[in-house]
Amino acid sequence: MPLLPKILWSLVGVLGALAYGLAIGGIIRKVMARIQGRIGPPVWQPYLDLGKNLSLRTATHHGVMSFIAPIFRAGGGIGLYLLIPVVVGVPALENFSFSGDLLMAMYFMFFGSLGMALGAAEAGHPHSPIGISRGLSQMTAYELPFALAVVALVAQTGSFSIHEIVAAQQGGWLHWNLIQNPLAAVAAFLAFLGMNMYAPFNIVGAPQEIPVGPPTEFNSQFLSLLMVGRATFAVAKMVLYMDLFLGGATSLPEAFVKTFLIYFWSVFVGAVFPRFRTEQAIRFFLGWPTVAGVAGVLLVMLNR
Amino acid sequence: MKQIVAVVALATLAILLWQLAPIAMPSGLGVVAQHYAEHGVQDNRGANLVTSVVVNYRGFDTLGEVTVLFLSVSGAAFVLRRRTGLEVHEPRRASEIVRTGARLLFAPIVLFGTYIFVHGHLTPGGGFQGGAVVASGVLLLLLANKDHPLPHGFLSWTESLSGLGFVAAGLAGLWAGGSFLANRGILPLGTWNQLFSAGVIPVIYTFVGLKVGSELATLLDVMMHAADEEVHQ
Amino acid sequence: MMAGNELYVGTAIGLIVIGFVAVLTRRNLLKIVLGFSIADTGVNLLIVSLGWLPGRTAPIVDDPSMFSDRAALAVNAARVVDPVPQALVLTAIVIGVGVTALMLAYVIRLYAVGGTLDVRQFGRLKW
Amino acid sequence: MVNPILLIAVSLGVAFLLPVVDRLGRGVSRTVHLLTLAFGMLVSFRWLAALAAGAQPARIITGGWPPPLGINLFFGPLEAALAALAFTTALVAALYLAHHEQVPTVKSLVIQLVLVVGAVGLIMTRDLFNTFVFLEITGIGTYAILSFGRERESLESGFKYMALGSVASIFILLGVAFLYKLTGTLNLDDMAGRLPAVAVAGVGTVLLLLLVGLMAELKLFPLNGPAIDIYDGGEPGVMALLVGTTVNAVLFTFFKVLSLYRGDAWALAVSTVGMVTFVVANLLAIRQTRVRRMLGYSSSAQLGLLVFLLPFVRGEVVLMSAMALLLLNHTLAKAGLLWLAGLHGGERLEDWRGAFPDSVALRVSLGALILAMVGMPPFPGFWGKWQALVGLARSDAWPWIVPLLVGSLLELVYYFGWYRHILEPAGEGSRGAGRAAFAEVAGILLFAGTALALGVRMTAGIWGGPASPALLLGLVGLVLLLVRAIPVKAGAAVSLAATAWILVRMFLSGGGCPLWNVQGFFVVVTLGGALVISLAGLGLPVERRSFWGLFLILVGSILGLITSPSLLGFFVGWELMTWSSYLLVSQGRKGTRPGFLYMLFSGAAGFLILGGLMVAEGAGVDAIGGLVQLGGGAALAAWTLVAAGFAVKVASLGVHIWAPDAYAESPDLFTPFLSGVISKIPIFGLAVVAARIAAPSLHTVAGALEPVHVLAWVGGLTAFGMTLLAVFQEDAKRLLAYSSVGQVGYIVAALAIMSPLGWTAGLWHVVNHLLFKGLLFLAVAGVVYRTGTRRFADMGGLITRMPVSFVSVLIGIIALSGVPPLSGFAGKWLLYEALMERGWLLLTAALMFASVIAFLYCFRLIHSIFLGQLKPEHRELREAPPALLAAQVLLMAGIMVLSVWPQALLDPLQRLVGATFGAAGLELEGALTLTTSFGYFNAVAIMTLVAVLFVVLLAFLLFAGPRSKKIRQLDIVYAAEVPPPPEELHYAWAFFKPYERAFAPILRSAATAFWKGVGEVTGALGEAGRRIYTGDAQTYMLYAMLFILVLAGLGLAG
Repeated sequence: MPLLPKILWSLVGVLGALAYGLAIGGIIRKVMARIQGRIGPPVWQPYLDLGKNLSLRTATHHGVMSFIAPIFRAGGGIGLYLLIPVVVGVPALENFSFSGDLLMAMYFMFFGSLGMALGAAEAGHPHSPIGISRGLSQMTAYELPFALAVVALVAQTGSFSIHEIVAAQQGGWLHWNLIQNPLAAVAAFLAFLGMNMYAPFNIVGAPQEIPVGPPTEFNSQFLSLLMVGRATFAVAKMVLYMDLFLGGATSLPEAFVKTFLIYFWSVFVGAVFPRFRTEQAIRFFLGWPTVAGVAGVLLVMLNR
Repeated sequence: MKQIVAVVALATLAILLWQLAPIAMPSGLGVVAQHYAEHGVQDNRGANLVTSVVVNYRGFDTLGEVTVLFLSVSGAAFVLRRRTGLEVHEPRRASEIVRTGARLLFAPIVLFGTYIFVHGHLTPGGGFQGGAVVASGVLLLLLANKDHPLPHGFLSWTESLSGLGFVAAGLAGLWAGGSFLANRGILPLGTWNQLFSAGVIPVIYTFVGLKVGSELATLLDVMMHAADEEVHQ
Repeated sequence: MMAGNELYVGTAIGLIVIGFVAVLTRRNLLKIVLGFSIADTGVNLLIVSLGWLPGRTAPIVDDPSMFSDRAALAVNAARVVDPVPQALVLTAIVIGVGVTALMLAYVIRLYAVGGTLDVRQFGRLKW
Repeated sequence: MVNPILLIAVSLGVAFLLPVVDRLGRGVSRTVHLLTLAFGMLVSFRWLAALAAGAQPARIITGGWPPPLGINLFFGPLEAALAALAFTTALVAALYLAHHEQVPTVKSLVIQLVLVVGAVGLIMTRDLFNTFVFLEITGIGTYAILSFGRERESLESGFKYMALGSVASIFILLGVAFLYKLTGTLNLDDMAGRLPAVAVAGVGTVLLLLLVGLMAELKLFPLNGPAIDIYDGGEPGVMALLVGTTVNAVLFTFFKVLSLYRGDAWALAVSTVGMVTFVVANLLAIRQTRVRRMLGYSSSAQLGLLVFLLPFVRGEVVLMSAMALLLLNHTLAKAGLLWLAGLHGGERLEDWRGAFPDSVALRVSLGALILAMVGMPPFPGFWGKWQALVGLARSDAWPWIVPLLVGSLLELVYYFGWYRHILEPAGEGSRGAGRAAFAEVAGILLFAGTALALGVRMTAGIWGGPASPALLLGLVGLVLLLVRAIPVKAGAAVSLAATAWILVRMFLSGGGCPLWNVQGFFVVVTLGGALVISLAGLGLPVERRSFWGLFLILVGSILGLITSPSLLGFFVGWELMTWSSYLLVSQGRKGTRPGFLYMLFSGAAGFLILGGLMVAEGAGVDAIGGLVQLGGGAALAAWTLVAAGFAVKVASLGVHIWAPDAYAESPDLFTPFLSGVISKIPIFGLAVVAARIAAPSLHTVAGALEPVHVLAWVGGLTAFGMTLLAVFQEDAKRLLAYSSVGQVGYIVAALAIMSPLGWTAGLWHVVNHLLFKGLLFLAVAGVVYRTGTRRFADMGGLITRMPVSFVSVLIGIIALSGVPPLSGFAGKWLLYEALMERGWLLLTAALMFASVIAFLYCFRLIHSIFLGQLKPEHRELREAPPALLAAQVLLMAGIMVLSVWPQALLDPLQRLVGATFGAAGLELEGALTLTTSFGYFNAVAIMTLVAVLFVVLLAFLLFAGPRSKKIRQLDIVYAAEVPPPPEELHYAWAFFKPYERAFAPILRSAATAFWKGVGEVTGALGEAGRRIYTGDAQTYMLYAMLFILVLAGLGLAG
């Protein structure tokens, strides 16, 4: 597929992902509210927020970092999305996944976190570094089971290429890695909880502990860019999980369903669990999820 | 405790050494000794084989021996160069008779010593023995009178020159006889049992005698006056 | 009548050990020095006794007839004891004297600086 | 040619004459004395030259009778050399002593002269009883001259020495007499010929008496008490004289007499006593606090080593030259150190802090002599030790190598424990040479100079003449070191020019890109690093004058190490690198203690490697290329030892404790080099030496490589552990230090994969790490230089003051953490691909985890220094010096090139790896996408993607929405209230507390505690052992008695 249409298509893809991401965000808030017996904001609230931010009359910043942070954040989200094939086999939706494999995707994730961290730190309020410290700590913790799961999958597929991994799972849900290597899947999906930073792992952004921080330090287009980043990032992650464990997607609807399920797994958990303190979270991830991951890897080694 | 260990150890050592007794038992002459015994006289024209061995065959040892004595005397003087910390207590002055007697005896003793080292190649004795006798004369003087004046200049000159003489004789051997301390071609070997025989041996032995005598004398002097204030070198 | 020179050897060893006993157990520096000269004497006696041959005389050719011809010399050689040990002992004695002299000088100075002759008072440098 | 007998005769004659000559005045007698010694020196040197040119040795008879009738002497090369050494030492010693005499008397001249005569006689004579006589002469001379120093101490120790000596001479005399009785001769050679024929009970006892007597004269363990005491109590100048004259002579005598001892039992006994002396004396010296006594222990040990070698030299297992070199080395070094000790006068180790601040020559000499003493190259002792070890390795005596190396390590401990104080910055109470007369220092300079000159010559012999860049740099460095006039900045310039020149010459000279082979690759890395440091050096001042000299020596030695084809050449470079880097580390403000630790571990690593090389030598391999031929057990043993050594040197987990302090405390300008280049040299070793050894099983990726798997895990765990520890540091440099060690862990793991891809990954990371870690360290150096602190808590908000440094750090951490699009990612990518190829899954996951943890400290670094609140006292801070920034820009450029166009480095690496493995393992598909069997990535595409995103989003920020305006940091939240002072708002202490709570301190304590324990145990042993030297004369003599009995009990009496 020639470059120019590809670019256009992926632009469309990004916008779609953004819309989808925002929508999901709205849905989550609604669901949460209902579970907690509130009415909650309307589902399209995120769109309104975005619009509001963009239409503010004044915009302030703290210098270089205030620019770099949102750029890194949004860039990380969008870039990650662009590196993952949404629907394998449909070139239009495979984005630029041929310029890098799974490893590339994994490391691109950090791009966003790094941006967030830098931006918050620049704000110069002591509380935001605390938030970052917690966020990074937690990130490293869930990265271990995730890494183990990825290693397991890659080993059994024999490739880092997401296409290969998806291809290997074709031919019925029984071939999904979810079934093929349940242990790895367990590890990965537990890690996913951490990635999404919903309860019980939401101390990072915990509003009442940290009244300040990116959400308040940034405003107008800066904040909106952060929102864009968050939304696209969420979608990208879901797609990635879908490709890794749920056999990817052969059509857009399928993709929607699968990703939605993946996402809601973390929502449901978040709805029923209280919040962990950071070291508790760390201990958790280094506990059973890691064990599961190691077991998954050993499983693969034995099968070879 | 240490004492006991020491005694036990030494007892064991004694046993160890006693096992050497069989080796020590008489058993003829060794090869070298055999040669000395047979050709010693011809080689050096000296009646006293021991002297031939001491001064000629193993003359190099003897040079070393002289050096040792010289060194230990210098060493003693060096160690005693400091004179602090010793209180001088005058011994009771010896009686007139003793002092006179000592002065009287001094000359014959020196004479006797000289005789001994001059005849070293003929009769038992030699440089060291003679020198010791001479020194005993000096000792007698000093015992009789601690402050008896000694000719330091004379002594040190004798000391140095006699030592030098020994070395010179050795070098003469090297020059004339082809090897250091050789007893060839310097002086005629002469005839057996004459005073003037055996080549340089009596000469060397005379040097030795003088050197030993003067050195021991110096040694006695140094020790006697270890506490005195004036430093003489 | 003794077969060999056990007497001399025994005495020599005895002297050596006695000397060592003094050296190792007496505290008085002077006695230690004496111990050394006793031991030296023992060694010297031993050396001389090594050269001793039963029924032979001192290695001095005092009889003109002996000097007449080579045969006589051989005979003479069979009459004398080994001259070498005697030569060695001469050297050894002188060396002994030298060492003793030096030791005494040391003792004099040690007494001067330490005010005592007790060897144990002079062990300050250790470890 | 002058008859050598004159050496004795003339000196003796003069000695006899001196007392009367003295009547003409002390000046005259001194002159005569010196002239005599000069004469002796001249004659023996001329003989030495003639003999070297192939002249016949002199066989001298005395009394006109050939042996065995008369006493005969022999004057061959060894004799000539020893005589020359003796006369030289005596000459310079006389010059020195002339200035240290309280009560001047001619006697001391006489004694000195006769002492030399005795030594020379002892060396030349071939007659047993004559040997005894000369032994006594040297003995009495020694006793006499010992009373030279401070009276009480010298007399005390002297008397003990004399007492033991007398016991010894009694034993010797008994032995000699009985041997005469047994063989009927006194001539040594004649006796050696006749003795075997003698079959009488008790021969053993006789020989034992003689042996113990000589051992007591040599003061071997346990009879070395008095010997150590006289070092303590005697005048150092006198000890120097003795070391050069009598000690060597007695040792040589021992060597000659050994010809009487047939049979392995004797050889074993001698070697054992020698080795025990070596190890024990070194052990006991560890806790010694008084310098001169320590030197005494050291002498005893060295003597033990030589005695240990004697039987092997006799058995022609070990080359005579090995012994000669060791002996020469010991004489030069020990005598020199003693003179220095006398000049300085410091009693205890602490008195030596910053010694001789007023004299470059003396400081350098001091250092050189200490290094010579512990057998470091280029000094003669090193070559001697090497030859000896090779000899042992090639015989069945190889097990002896172990105690030998252990003893050497102990030696390292106390000598560098001393040197540590010397390297302290000069301050209150650090003594200098003051107004020392030239005569006093002449000996020091002569001996140190000789040692150095010999060393340089031998090194040149290995590294191919002064034309070789290695030696060239070394010499330039030496000049910089010695010439005080050269200003420090000039040093930086010189270093810059030199490195640049060599680098350019490399690329211009034919043979294609230097990067195409491993050697060339590492040479470029080294020179590149040196270049950057030198450039930065133009901006950043260094504490000490000697920095650049040492730096060039260091770089030179690394080049030599890399380029040398022989194992010896490699190890020479290795040790040179060790000590030069040690000296540079110690130049930090609080650098001496970490330096000490650094030296110890590096030394240990060195000895492990040496052990491995010796296994190879034992198998007859002496070229690095030849290592391939090693097989079976030898290969495994050699590989394990060498790899272990390198593992220590890269501070693997468990032995890492030396690294953080060494990195953190060494000069800010040196740390980048330490982390960027020096830590890569073990990697080079691994790549060349270790890999070659494993070569047989190199291509077959099979179970044969299991040791490699272990190594990989060592690397992996190191990476993990160090990264984790880095997270909790509160000190910028320490953080980077831990990080460096961790990064090198990745490289080790990568190389251990032993696959083309693995090596590509490892070598890529070598370059990458050099770039970004150099960048980070330099940036931090700039910050430290400006703020004067390294603690995070004292920094913050510097982004506004030092923007360029900030960008450096930003680029640096992105490259480090492996976030695309910068070069770090390519490294990570290659590594994981390789690991997966190899099938080491868990290791892969572990490393992924580690690399994520790295984020924590990366953020910590940039946040605590540059973000957050600016300290009031830093409001006026200026940006780092331009030259420093220039260096950083250079490195950033490098990173950018690698990021956009990885092929630039990957292409050469392909050839390189291909040459080693025969396969590339990495396809450069269409020169754009890198493809492995597992995955692919296209650096260009990614870079474009990111760039586009960046531009688009930036545009969005600028033009979408209202035009934004800058506001002060605290203007938002605190709009309604007075904000607390910024320093309270800067959150930079205990940053990752939760993490620490979750799982930190395990690593930190365990290793440290363990090594602390090892140190304490060793020290305690040394402390306890020393107690046997009660200081009591009679006890010492008792030991002699017991010693002989024990040996007899062991059946030597036969």
